[in-house]
Amino acid sequence: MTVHGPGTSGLILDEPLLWEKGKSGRTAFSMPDQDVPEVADRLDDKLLGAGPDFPDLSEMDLVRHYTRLSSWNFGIDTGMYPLGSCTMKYNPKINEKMVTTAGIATAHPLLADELSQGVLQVLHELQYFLGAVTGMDSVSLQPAAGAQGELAGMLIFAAYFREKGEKRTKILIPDTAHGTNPASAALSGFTPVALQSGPDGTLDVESVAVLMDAETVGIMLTNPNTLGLFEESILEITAIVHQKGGLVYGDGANMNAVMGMVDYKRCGVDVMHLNLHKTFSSPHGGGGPGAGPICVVSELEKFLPQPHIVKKDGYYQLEHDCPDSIGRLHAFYGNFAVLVRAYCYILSMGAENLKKATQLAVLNANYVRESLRQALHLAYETPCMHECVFSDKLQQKHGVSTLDMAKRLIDHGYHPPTIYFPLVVSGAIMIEPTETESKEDLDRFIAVFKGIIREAREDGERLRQAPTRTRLRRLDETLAARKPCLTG
Amino acid sequence: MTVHGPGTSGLILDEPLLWEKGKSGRTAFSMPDQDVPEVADRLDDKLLGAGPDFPDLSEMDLVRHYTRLSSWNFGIDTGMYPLGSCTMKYNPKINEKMVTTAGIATAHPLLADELSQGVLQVLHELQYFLGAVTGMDSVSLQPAAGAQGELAGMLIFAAYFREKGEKRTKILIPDTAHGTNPASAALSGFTPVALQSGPDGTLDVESVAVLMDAETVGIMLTNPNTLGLFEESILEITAIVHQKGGLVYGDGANMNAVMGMVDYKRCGVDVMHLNLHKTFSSPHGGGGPGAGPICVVSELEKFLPQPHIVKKDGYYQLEHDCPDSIGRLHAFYGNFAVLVRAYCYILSMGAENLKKATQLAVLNANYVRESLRQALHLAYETPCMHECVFSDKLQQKHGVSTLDMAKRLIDHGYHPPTIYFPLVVSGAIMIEPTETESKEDLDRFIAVFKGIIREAREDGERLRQAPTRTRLRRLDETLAARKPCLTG
Amino acid sequence: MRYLPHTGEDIAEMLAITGHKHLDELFSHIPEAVRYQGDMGIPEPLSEWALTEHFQRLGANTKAATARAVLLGAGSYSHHIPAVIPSLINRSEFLTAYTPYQPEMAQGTLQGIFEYQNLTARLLGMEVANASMYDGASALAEALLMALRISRKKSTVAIASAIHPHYREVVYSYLRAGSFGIVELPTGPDGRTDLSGLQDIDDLAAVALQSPNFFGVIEDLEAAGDLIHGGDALFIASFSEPFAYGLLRSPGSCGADIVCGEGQRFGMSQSFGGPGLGMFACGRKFQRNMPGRLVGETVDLEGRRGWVLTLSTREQHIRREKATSNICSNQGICALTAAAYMASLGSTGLRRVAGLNYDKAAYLRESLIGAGASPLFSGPTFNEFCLTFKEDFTPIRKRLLERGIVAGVELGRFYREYAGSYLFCVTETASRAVLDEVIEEVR
Amino acid sequence: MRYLPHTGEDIAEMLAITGHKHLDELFSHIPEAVRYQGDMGIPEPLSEWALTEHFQRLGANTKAATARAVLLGAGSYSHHIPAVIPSLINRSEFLTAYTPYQPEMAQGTLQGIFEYQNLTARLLGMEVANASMYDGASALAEALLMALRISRKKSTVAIASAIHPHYREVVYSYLRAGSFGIVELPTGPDGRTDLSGLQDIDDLAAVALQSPNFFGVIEDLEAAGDLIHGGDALFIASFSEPFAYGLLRSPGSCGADIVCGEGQRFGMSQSFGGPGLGMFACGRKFQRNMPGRLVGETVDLEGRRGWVLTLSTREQHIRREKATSNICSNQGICALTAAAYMASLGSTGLRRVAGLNYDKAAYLRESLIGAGASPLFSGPTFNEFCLTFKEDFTPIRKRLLERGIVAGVELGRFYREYAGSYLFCVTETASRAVLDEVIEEVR
Ligand SMILES: Cc1ncc(COP(=O)(O)O)c(C=O)c1O
Ligand SMILES: Cc1ncc(COP(=O)(O)O)c(C=O)c1O
Repeated sequence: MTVHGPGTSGLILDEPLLWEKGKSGRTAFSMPDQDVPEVADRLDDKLLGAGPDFPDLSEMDLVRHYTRLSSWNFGIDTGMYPLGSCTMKYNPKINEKMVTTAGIATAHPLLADELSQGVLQVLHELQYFLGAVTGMDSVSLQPAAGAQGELAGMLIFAAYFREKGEKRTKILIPDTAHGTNPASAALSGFTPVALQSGPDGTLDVESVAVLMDAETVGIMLTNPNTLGLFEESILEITAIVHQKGGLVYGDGANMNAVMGMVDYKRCGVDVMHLNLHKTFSSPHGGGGPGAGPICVVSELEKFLPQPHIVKKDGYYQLEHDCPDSIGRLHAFYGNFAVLVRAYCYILSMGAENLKKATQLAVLNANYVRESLRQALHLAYETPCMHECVFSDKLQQKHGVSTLDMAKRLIDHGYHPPTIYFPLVVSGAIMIEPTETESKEDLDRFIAVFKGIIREAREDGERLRQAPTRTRLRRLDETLAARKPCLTG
Repeated sequence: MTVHGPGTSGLILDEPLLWEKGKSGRTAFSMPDQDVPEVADRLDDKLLGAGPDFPDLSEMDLVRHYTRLSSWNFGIDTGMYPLGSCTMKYNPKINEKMVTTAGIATAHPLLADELSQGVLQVLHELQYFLGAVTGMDSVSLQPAAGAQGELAGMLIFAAYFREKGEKRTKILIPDTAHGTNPASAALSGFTPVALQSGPDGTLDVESVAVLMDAETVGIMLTNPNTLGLFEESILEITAIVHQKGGLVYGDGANMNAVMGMVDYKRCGVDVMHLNLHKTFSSPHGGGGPGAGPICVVSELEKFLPQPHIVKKDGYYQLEHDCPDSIGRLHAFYGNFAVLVRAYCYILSMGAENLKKATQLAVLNANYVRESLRQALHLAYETPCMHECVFSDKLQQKHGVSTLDMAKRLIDHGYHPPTIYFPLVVSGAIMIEPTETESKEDLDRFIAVFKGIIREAREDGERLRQAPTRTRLRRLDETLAARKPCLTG
Repeated sequence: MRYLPHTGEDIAEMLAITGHKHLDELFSHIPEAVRYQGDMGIPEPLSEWALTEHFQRLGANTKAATARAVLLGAGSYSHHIPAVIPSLINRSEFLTAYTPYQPEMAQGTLQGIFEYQNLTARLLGMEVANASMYDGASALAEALLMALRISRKKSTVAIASAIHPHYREVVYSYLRAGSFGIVELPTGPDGRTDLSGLQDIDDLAAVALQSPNFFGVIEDLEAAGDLIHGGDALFIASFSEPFAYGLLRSPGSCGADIVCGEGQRFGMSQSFGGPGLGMFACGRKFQRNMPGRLVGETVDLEGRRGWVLTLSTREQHIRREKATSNICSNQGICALTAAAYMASLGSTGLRRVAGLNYDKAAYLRESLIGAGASPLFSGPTFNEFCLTFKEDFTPIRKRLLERGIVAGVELGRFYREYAGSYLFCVTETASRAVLDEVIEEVR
Repeated sequence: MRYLPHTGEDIAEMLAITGHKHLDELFSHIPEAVRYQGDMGIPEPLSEWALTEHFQRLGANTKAATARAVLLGAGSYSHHIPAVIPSLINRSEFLTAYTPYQPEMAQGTLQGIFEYQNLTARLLGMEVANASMYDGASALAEALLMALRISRKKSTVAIASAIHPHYREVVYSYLRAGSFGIVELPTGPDGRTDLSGLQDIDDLAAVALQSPNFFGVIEDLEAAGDLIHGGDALFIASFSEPFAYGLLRSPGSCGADIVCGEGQRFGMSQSFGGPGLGMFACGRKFQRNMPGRLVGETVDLEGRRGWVLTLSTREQHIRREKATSNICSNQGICALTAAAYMASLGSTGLRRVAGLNYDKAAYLRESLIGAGASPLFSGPTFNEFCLTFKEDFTPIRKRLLERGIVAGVELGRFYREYAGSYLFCVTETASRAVLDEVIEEVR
């Protein structure tokens, strides 16, 4: 018996590009009154332009355009989105409402502190909450995404060694690390040194001991790592790094696996970032905005980006004058509205539910792991946390690849898992269900996936042709890169 | 060359019924605090029930359920919706925002007038605006839809003759009338007498003169009528009715055709209703709520539903004590939030744009009429107003019906026109584009419709099989009626 | 104007096709004598921004808005609405669709309404429900008309005087045209309807009760049903607060033949009383007598389950003057909202919220009685109750209003005999702090 | 908890499959020494209703909210946002999607971003634009790094001191790690950047100007471009107020090589400064040096037009430490919003709104000068300008604040040399009535 996912096909409307629509003279914008005299010669001809050639649309044109485009998209609200390393959990609607609160949405960033107490309170309390969740001492909310958090961390590393007068240039980064890690390290002037993960997918204490030297600022690791495995030797590793005078950076993108379970300070982490658009339920918006707050031990607090947000005498303040700070990373205070959503999430959950979310996220991943391990090759036997990694090893002989299976999942109405990442697993299939998926939905997903694996044996062509239910079939990525057409 | 409409097919997700989902113990509702003692024995066992057996869902379950259901639907925002007699124009988003304004959305209907000045102002001003648009003297906003407006009108007719001490029982209603007209008349105790429309689709003065007698309360007509034609003899007709002591009811559902162009009082109309969910851009919500305000000449004002909304000494008031009123039709003051949207629309448009909307609505209908009249049989040569009526006369010989063409339009991404109404045109196809469709969109629709007509000749089966792009094919309406299953 | 897409060029090209010289010529066949004279005297267009400012002022002038608590029910109740509900139901595919005449393009609306019918039937303990009526008041009027249709030869109905006074007014408006008799049943000292006079009424087609009734008192529906059926009349149960059925036995399980009432509390804002939602249910044997639209299950050409509007031969589209009702547009999106809301609660949630309503109302009621007020009626209540005060309550009410608390509706406005007594309502939205303020002020 | 679907039964069944006795056992391999101790010290969960009340208080404590007018720009501008924009962009298919890694499921996002790239290129007069950077400040930093990459052997950049001070701070943070030289170019008495010292700078990879600059003064970009290119450096144009380009010549038409700036004003709320939108554009010849994501056109298996993320070999996913930037998540939905906003304006609307900004700002500027203030700079301005007052402006500013009008940023906070002068901003959202109140107070 074949189990079908929810995917089927139905009426969808095509829609041209914006500039293939419209007619000059229309506008969808409601014009405010011209209640002051119109200046005749506004500017010198040398400065005056003709204005851009934008399409002129009616409001109805605009509405249909985006309504139709949206129907070609798939979000968490549409269905299961088990994209590994991305923590695609439910994004609560109440948070979307809270960000529009008058005063929250309308605050100008340069108003005096006494006019901004409400928004400053949000930031100050969120700093506290994130410190509490991670176990770290101090927090800056400024980084606009995980990668900018990493950059902040690396700049803090640099500042720390500059202050100490040490010239170190290398940094250890595991081969399983997300690409932003080496990129951020490089941007900060460090040379990444690749650390090979062991046969069980985790780091080997020995190799850290060998590579960690006086020229090395420390290590940048992800725990749980991007294979969804907990680095069990974390204490030994951080001890070595510290012993050799280095610092430990923790990529906290996978925090969803350990809220209330692991204390990063006790792990020996000195600096870490969080991805609020993952663990803390802020929607990813088809590519952002995110928020990548950075948490440090007290020793490094003074290096945090400025301004610092502090509370003195019951009064929230922006402290601009932080002489040791690595400086500013954002024109103002980061992606404020994203921070507000995370703040709402934490307030709605409370400590107990955050921990529960972690337990269920790990339960869901283990459940999928156990349920699919006969059918798919499991990359590592190490107990998994919030996600599990398979590969297409068993399907290769049928000429079916990870990509084919992923595309076939689309036809069944599921967003594919993360594929071909991390690079250390060839043909990786990384599934992160998150805690907001119910057992019934997981059971159906598992059954469908098994059906696809059966299909791989019996009718591989069907998979290689997938998806067939989408408005467009597989897209030619090679052509796009060979002859880039970026603006039409 | 075949012209394709925007319709195509793509990924759509299936979704079971609510009670086929969920698991006991879940809830998507955020529970308020139990800040008072829980009463142990709340009620006598005789009164206490077990509570209904509702499905228990998580918030994510609920979100996906309705998100998926919505993707099986088609609204004005999705595409063209030329449903005749329904005035499916663009529903402005700003109006949706205005109804949520604090105070507007939260007003309790029984608060004292002095606490309700803002909401009463909306109602009072809207009464004035609708009077101004129609030319009528007084307005009540209470009727919850067009049909309830008709009922209100018929009850006023009855009250008027009761006061005059005349016992009249019949009412003239053209055969083209919307079904609600005879139904409302009957509900009010009158016996409808069918008036045949003439060969040009409009009423014949003579037949009114013959039928209008001392037993007849008057006439209930729609102008422009449901064929989209203006009753050019309106003055003669209303004169006869008045001469014979009768009253004239005007069904104003087609007001979109004549804003700023026709004065209903000058037409001799005594009572009329408007459909705010048509002419005044309030969204139809997949079946309501609407609003069917009723407008009368001053002589009949005292009969309007109570409470009346008046302004005295700059102060808005509800007048409850209206001894001649037909009474109350709604628990409170009608579909207030719908009224608010219409009010916003009128304020956004102003007199000039309302008139312009009418002109363009009529232009659009005439344009479609002229463009399709070679290909489809035009029911009447009489100049049309906001909609035009064709039939399947020319297609019958190919075994293709109005229904088949309508269903084929779906495949192309258009909502079909109104079909098989009015009943006087066999196989009627009634197209009302409304003013918010652009020329480009009309051109494409026309070209697609012509293509379908070509197909009717060349490949009728294709039409009889349509739609094929929708999630479900044609549905068996006979089965549904024969073995009604209304709750699953 | 941003809603009107036509450019001057478009208009010129289109007029060339239609054969008119200018836009006005499209109207040349309209007799001069009926032409609109002058302009319409409507203010100049407001921009989106001016409109928003105008609404801010209107909202602020509705002082209800700034109240901290409105302890008022009487047919309109304050209940929490989860943010998911509007965010889902306002999806434009639902909101901007017409009545689902083309089922292949409207399965979302249709399944949604079908689910509404089912959940409504479950809530009320009935076999079938329709797709909605305008509101609780007209639903009751239509229920009485339906009962009169079913009972054919009988032409009298009895309605409890404890039914919401506005609902009764609407009943009078709707029934006036037919030559029907309407008898009002008195209220006993327990606040329940006194049915002792029933057997003296001849020609009785139906009896309508509301529970909880206007005074908040829970009627003994089962006993009433036995009595009514004993007299061979149909039993109509009305309601204005469906949350009560989270705790109470359903009217259906008490033998009601038709159940109807107001569903606005299931996810719609109070909005000065409208739109509401007329919920309407009955037994399967009466389904062809029902007013209003119905969605039914069927299959498509390939045998897949789907939904359509059905039994439309009852309706005015086809039956015209012989229709079971004149209703056409109903409260579609409100029904969809109510279904989503019922599903958001689930059995578990509805039970708990209903319990909370009970407990909070009991807290205020008992405390005010402790502070010297007396209950007007002795019968059991849910979240509304009537009290009489030793001294005039008006100044206390005024002081509370100054503190942003609106407490109680004076009954004299509706029942002269109960003038000076007040009807209070406490739902889950009232915090204990507010209740304590009221108690403090009364003490 | 309504976000967590697992019932006790579910958990038990699942643990049976995974082979664990209880939930904690799933974590048994985590060393004791790193376990979290105690609970997390986060408050008890707030219900939706308590959270809403909390936010009402927070909003009210942000007195900015109740201001009638904020005549403040300095990098964050108040512009009208049509109601259509959030209602479209908040559609969950856009909002709750991840980065479009699976193009067949994300054509909505992809076409939307492609359109954004195109409209951005049109606005700025450039050939290509990327899918977004975090904000205007980091976009400038990345532009300078890109210019340094392109110019390879050169390691000095010059930036105008009239560039937003915060943007310059971010540049310093980003460039600190490399051993680059940064020279600041002075501001002349006309408020424009004084480029006369350019030729004395060796090793110059790029020069960055902002126009209108922080003082609101419109730079002579064309002349600057000629000079900069004459020195064989790349010309980077930055901006914080894209509305200006409704009136001004685009930076591209003035010869800029890279244009970058802040796009929040295109449809996003000010939200205490974030999220913003880093707009970033350059010539086609530099596209492979660009940081950030790119959406490109392609075809599907059947030859139909579609979109994918492309040129990702520049990015960290593949290039890791050799990537053109570390940026991964960007400002996706903000870019989509900006595209919708640009389209809502159209050429016609942008021109008119830009004109209105100019006229309103000119009205206040000229009136205040008429009332005795003097312009700090002589150069032309758009919707921001700097004034110096004869007497201390502080008390006037305070009185205006009491009336709900926030007027002007004191410049000493950013430039010691201009202490006591103020930067004002007037957009289309300021009514004449408010402007007249300001003028009255100054007079
Ligand atoms: C492990 C890990 N680190 C860092 C990042 C980068 O975060 P962002 O995309 O917010 O810059 C990601 C995001 O994909 C990640 O999964
Ligand atoms: C001409 C006409 N009259 C009356 C009505 C009834 O209006 P409603 O559906 O609002 O009751 C309609 C609606 O379809 C109509 O088209």
